[in-house]
Amino acid sequence: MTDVAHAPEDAVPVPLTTRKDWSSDQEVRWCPGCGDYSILAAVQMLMPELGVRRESTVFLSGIGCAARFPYYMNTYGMHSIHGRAPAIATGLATTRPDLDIWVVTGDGDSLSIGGNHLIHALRRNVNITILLFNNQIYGLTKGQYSPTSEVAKVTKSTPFGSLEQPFNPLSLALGAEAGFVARTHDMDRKHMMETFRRAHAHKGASFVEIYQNCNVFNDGAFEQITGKEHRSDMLIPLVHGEPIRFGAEGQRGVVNHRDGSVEVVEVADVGEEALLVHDEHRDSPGLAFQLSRLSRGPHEPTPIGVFRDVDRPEYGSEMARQIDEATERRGPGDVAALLRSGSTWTVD
Amino acid sequence: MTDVAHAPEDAVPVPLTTRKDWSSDQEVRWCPGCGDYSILAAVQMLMPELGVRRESTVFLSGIGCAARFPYYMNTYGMHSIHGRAPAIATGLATTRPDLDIWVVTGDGDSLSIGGNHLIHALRRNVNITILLFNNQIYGLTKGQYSPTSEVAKVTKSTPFGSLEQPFNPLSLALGAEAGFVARTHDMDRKHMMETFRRAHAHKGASFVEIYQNCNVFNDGAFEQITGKEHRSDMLIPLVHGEPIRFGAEGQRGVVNHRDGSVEVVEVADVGEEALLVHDEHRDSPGLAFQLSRLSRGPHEPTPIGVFRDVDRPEYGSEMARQIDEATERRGPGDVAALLRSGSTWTVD
Amino acid sequence: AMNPAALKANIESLPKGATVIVNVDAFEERNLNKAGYEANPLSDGSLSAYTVYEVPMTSITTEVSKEAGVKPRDAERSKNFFALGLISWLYTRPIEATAEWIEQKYAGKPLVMEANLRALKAGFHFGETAELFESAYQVKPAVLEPGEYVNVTGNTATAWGLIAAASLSGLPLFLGTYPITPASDILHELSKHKQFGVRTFQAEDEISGIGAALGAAFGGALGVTTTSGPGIDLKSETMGLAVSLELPLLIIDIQRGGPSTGLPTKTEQADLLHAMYGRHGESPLPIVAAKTPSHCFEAAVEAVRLAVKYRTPVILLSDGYLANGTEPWRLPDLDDLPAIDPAFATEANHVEADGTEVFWPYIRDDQTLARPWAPPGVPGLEHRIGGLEKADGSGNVAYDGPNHERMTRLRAAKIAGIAHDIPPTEVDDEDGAEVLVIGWGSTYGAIAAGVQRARARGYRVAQAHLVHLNPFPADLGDVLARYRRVLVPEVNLGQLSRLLRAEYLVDTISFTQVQGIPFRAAAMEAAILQQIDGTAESHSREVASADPTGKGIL
Amino acid sequence: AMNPAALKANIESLPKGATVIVNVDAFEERNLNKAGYEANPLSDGSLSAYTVYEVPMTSITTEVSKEAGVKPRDAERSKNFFALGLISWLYTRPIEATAEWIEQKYAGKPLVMEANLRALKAGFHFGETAELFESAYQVKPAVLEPGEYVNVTGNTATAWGLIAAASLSGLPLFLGTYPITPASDILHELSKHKQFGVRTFQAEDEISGIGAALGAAFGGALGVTTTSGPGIDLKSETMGLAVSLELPLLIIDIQRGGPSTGLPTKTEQADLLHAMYGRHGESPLPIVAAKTPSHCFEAAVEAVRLAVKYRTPVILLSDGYLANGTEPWRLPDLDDLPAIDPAFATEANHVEADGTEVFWPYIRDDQTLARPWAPPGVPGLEHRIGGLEKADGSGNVAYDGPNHERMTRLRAAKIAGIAHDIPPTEVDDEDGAEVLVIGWGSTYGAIAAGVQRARARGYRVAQAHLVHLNPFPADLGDVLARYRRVLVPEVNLGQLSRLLRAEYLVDTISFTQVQGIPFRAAAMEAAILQQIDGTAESHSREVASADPTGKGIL
Ligand SMILES: Cc1ncc(C[n+]2csc(CCOP(=O)(O)OP(=O)(O)O)c2C)c(N)n1
Ligand SMILES: Cc1ncc(C[n+]2csc(CCOP(=O)(O)OP(=O)(O)O)c2C)c(N)n1
Ligand code: SF4
Ligand code: SF4
Ligand SMILES: [Mg+2]
Ligand SMILES: [Mg+2]
Repeated sequence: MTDVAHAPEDAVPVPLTTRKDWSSDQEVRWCPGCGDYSILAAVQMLMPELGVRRESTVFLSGIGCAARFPYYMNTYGMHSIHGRAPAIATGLATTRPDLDIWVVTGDGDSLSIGGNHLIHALRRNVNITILLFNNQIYGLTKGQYSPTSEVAKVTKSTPFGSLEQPFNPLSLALGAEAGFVARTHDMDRKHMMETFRRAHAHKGASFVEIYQNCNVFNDGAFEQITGKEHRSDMLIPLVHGEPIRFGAEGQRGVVNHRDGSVEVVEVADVGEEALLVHDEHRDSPGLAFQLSRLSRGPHEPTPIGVFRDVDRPEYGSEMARQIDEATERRGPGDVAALLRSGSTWTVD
Repeated sequence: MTDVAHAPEDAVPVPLTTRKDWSSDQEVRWCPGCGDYSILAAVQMLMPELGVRRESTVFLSGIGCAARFPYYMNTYGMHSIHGRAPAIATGLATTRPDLDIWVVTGDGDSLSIGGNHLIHALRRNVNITILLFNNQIYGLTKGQYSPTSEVAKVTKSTPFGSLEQPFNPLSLALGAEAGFVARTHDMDRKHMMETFRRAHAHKGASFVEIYQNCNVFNDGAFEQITGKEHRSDMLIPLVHGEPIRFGAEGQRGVVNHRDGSVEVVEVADVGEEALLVHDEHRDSPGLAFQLSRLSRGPHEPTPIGVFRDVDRPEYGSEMARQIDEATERRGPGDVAALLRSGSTWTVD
Repeated sequence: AMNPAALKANIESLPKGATVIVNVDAFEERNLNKAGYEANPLSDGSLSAYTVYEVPMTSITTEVSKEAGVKPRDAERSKNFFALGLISWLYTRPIEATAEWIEQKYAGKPLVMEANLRALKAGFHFGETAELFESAYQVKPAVLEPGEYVNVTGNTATAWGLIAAASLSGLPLFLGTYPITPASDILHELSKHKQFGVRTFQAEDEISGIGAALGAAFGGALGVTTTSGPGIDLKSETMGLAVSLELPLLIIDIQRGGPSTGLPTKTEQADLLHAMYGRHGESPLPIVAAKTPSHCFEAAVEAVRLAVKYRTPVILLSDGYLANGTEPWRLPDLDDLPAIDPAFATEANHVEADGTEVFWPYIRDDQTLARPWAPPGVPGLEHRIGGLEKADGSGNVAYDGPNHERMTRLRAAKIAGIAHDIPPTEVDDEDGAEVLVIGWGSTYGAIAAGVQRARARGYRVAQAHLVHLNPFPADLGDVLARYRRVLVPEVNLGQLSRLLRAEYLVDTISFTQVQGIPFRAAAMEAAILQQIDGTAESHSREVASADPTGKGIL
Repeated sequence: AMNPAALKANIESLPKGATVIVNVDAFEERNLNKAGYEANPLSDGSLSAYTVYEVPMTSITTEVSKEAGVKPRDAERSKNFFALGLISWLYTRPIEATAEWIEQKYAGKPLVMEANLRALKAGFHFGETAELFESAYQVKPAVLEPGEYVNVTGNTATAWGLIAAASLSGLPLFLGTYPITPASDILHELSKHKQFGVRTFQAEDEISGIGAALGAAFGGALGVTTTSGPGIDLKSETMGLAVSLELPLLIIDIQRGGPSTGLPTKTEQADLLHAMYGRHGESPLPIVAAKTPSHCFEAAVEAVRLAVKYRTPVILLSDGYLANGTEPWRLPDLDDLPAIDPAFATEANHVEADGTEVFWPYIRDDQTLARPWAPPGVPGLEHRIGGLEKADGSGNVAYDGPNHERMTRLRAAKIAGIAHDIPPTEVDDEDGAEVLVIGWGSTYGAIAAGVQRARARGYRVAQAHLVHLNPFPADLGDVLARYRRVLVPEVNLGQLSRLLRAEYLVDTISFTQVQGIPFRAAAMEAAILQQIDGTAESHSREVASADPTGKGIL
């Protein structure tokens, strides 16, 4: 009775599928040109490659433009309430370890109202894959600034400019003990697919920030770094075990100084061997955090790829283990015995 | 009309006070031996030294043992609801820049239910001083584990041991863009007073974690590092501009390796000049974050003191500035004119 | 769909309150100057008389055309179909017919056809995706009394009412809120008027929004929070704290279709019972409801008056239909607005046994039962308050039962007493009517129209429309008793009706419809006539819900 | 105050249900073995028959004595005064008298006196600080039917009821909750029984607790959440989602004194109207209430039965008085418990126009109007659901008004229909009674006692106690109509009374008391007699609240 037992995994081999099999019959309703389309395409094209089953795949979301995602996937899905998807996913993942659970959320959904559920899901290392569509704006509600909007942003709710230091989603996730943290963007399908593949492969909570263009309320927010002509100079690809360098000829790189500061340098000035070597598996999140601070916004050279990928005990399996051990030790539960576990007496 | 104008600051000079003046007439009801007593004493003894007024001082709290704090201070105060004190404080601080606002909270109050309000208050840099009494347990509700409890903790709600990776409150605060972050403990009144003094002096949101002993439900949680006989070996005092070293003879220290890792070493092995020099004012929180990861729990050498102290625009003043500028430019608001700001027409 | 030039040219000829769809993409400096605008009309308030939808048409339609593979030049053309799609959404018309027409018309140019079709759909979906609110309110300007008029939406009138109330009371206005359709525009409007000392705080969620507003109230500001739908649920706990703290606080709920996310872009009146009872424990508070877009101004001022005078949270109910609807509003004479006196505490109010003078935060005014409001800053009035039960008078934490009972009844009595501080029920009755039609909120116009039609047929029908829903006017019981039949039309399943039945044991007849729009005059008239002819004796005493499965209503 | 030895020695002689204060500090291995215990009796459940308070007496009193500066040896002595202080708190007795006595008795030994005084206070304050729940429930074991008995608290019975319901339905039990007095013990109890496959999730807050429970329900588990006071407010939004998703979910509210933090350690019945209406929009759900500690078992099973059968969230109301009170419980025959069939969907249920078979998540059972429950894992049943309004049948997002109205009435009809699936009103009436006393929840014992007393005086009085509060039993209207007077005693300001008045237009008489404790039999009797002598014609039709300021009740 510990698990709902109608997932036929072992029975039939996983059928071969195509993108079409993963697309629902619902008309996609995002604005034409919205970055969400390319993310949807990347996910739908990745699915057949993952060797997973539609019936064992669930997409959960809160509320927002991004959160409409589940309606477009031909899997099980829930479009829930604003900010709460990680909490709902925690209950599902804990009772259904057999499922593949994806949480799709926006910067407002997961960092504004849902911030607490997000950091706790990461801390607990619940077995879910979180895709955060960061367009640095509230799209669905017609363009108010969000917790990732740059300071002094003029929006419907801040005609005189916003006053708040934005969150750096990766720094926040790392500060919340996240085991898998990565970043990608909606202009590069290959990179998205690869990043999602890695996130899906990680057991436990995986967190992926996706720079996503809202061409209606915050057009071009990431253009300076994701635009085709800027990428080589503005995106720093992180590769495990490799010195961190970028630029058309890999002429620039990243170093870690003795004083604990991390900086972008010309490789020529410091020499290749001085470069910081990326290590996804470092037990301490310190290095990943340093890298998350390298760029102060999408106008400076910005690292993308997997920042951190460390294994920790996964919440749901741990709970299952405790149940198995208890059952082992005491035998399966017996209600009649439970009622008599206290001291009973008889009246006749 | 922009501010409530009955704070007599300019009028009378600040009267000299003693601890007694800051103590309310309410009987203190914490368990005998609770660490909260010494924190209360430290605060009440510090107040007269700060040269502030009782009538301009407010203590706000949520719910919990720690949260009873305001009842014992002879100032304005509110014992609100669980986890929401930072939100309530944000409204007060934004409308009353003339006040000194302290938020007293517990590890459950601020990191469990109140986590989202905490990180947003830090990000916005609201002008409040947050004292987090971290006893790694839910005291008021009789001893369930908290978000800072160590893994595998056996409590009323986890008879088989807890499964969750705890938050590191300092890492979380730093990941949330906090400008002032410090740690102290309930066994050292002098260090508490000095740390609170610094937190109070900082303009914007100040975050102080206080290791606090709950002698009823989690006794001795910090004994291994705060116990008189262990301190010199287990506490690493952070001093701005000084190499980070500790131990009875300062024989141990902290270094930052080229690969971006930070480590405790024997000074003899590396030489004094190799030691990491503490810098509270570093613009990037990277260094402070690395230091927050040095110890994995109160059983390893643990840094205390001010980790980070960086000035950023403070939320309330910024809002006041926008109001002043608007008033400057448009003149003070005129309701009659406002109603006619649209296109009006007359019927006669 | 207008660019600056078009706007400039046509705006005068448009009837006030008309819906204007603006292509924001076209509103850069250059075009503005070309059109002869100094300030941007979208932000300088000069369009406040209209329901303006700002839409980035160029960018979207170019996108669409790109996808369809047509030349940029043709893209221009598609814009109008985008607009058409958007309008279809706003007035909930299907787009299939239009689509067919396009297919025939452009059969020759497949690319252009494709582009136009996509543009049409894009416009329709944009309304949904960007939560544009449907079917705005329009009252045919009846004969207007002489005076100066302006067209306002309910949300604008609400925002202006808050600014007016702040200036009447001399309190700084603080709005703590989180965006949500259809309430966001109050935030947008207030954030424009900083010269009034207005502080708008876009919080991380609804709980923080009301929490901050309460904190501001503790500090002596006029604390306000606005929300809708799911947002009001999240404010319950903090409302309860405000009830216990007895601090002035205004909660504005712009109702929308529920439950849950429901129908975010359609109107409903289904939060009344939630407003009455949606907090744990005995947690009473006053409820005020606006009845027309312009009435939102007056309702906001009244809600603030009660909050400040009685030191209590007050819920102001509006809805999406009022919020986005416009009507001509005869500007009030500001001198006619009620005085609002914060009457902050200034001195000790109690003498201890030993003769020392102290301040007790829970000593009440004999008349209003309100407690003193003592924001920080005044020496000698330092005090601590909280959500635990407080001793009557001293306000110290108190656990004893009798005190709890006294405080519970005092809190209830304070709110109930407001009945004597509000106007008696206004009944529009040509004497002799046997049927009273009583409603609340945005159904005012529809009910009035229905009543007029019935009267036009020579029937005698009385109408009353409640603005105060808790407490009810002191005379309401007597009023209801005067009629043989009491018909209660609501856009919910009969919430006011339940309150009236419980309070006055009157066998009200609940007439309900829940379709995201107000009643149509004809339906209202029919329901009224049915009562007069006495043909409505259904056991459930409910009209329009005979069939339990509801299938009947289709 | 007992150590292991004392416990071992005395436990047998204690009446079941007695309150036992245990010095946990004394329960280390060593002492246990000395006393001849293998397992720790505090954790092996062998004390479940008693209300056990575990208190770290030694540590605290040594602290106290240290502060007072007395020798450790004397400290021992102070322990008893600590216990005395604690007991004074538990039974809300003042400690002043005791304090004076100590001062006289130990006048000679100032240090010891000081230590004892501090111990006394420490004990008293500990009760408050650690939120120990006051005045436990005791029913004098009347004549007990033959059978096997155990003493249970309401919270234990609730936890066991959930485990039983899980096994009846074959569903894995998932509890998502956040600790709060007096609900936490359900979490504590359930977390002990993992061998039943029980998953307990201590969430970061109440919203996460219910969210996780709903997620588990979506996955095919029995999702449960428990809370009290402010916690129930926070669950409103997610309950609304569950109403819209139409998934089984159990919300257990252990009521405590409100509003706000209120009186966390005292009981109250003031969440009934909140349970009924505490969600935005039209959001109906069934409400079940337990009436005695042992009845919590049956009530939990019934609530689960309704949730699973009707695919709906259900609120189970208990309160602090039941939760912490114990009574002898005749163990039920498990075969008498109702069958609970999840009846998961297994196949397509609709044929498209083109003949393809598909699964529609919102096709309803004609009889129950319940929709299919299709947890992930079944090929072909993939579907998406959400909080937006859904098209009747297909469950796709639908914005049109008529569909919204149909769905709104369908959701209401589904819950209303439950009236025919629950037992008729149980009335205890020696025929001819003119007065009916009707209540709900933990007042059952007190009302019964009052009715007995009145009958003992020869009066004819009928009693009914409601377990189903929404919907009411189908026959309730007729039952009420049979009596001249209907008295409704409640530990709130008259919440059930309001529901009965609105539903049946019966002029109920509300008898209320809000002192954190249940009624006393004498008070109940007096209220009843007053009705019979017909002396209660107060306009307000309310007893015990004549004086609006409530001052009268002192
Ligand atoms: C409880 C609640 N509060 C507020 C809203 C209104 N709302 C819906 S989505 C949203 C934010 C959308 O921004 P984001 O999460 O970044 O998603 P995006 O639309 O940008 O993809 C808001 C404020 C809501 N639906 N529910
Ligand atoms: C909304 C709400 N949920 C839960 C509670 C119960 N509660 C009160 S304090 C607390 C946690 C206390 O732990 P902490 O914040 O660490 O404070 P401590 O008692 O340890 O000082 C809980 C769960 C409450 N009062 N309100
Ligand atoms: S509003 Fe922005 S985020 Fe939303 S669908 Fe349109 S373009 Fe995409
Ligand atoms: S329970 Fe713990 S934290 Fe609370 S007062 Fe007692 S010792 Fe202090
Ligand atoms: Mg966004
Ligand atoms: Mg704690």
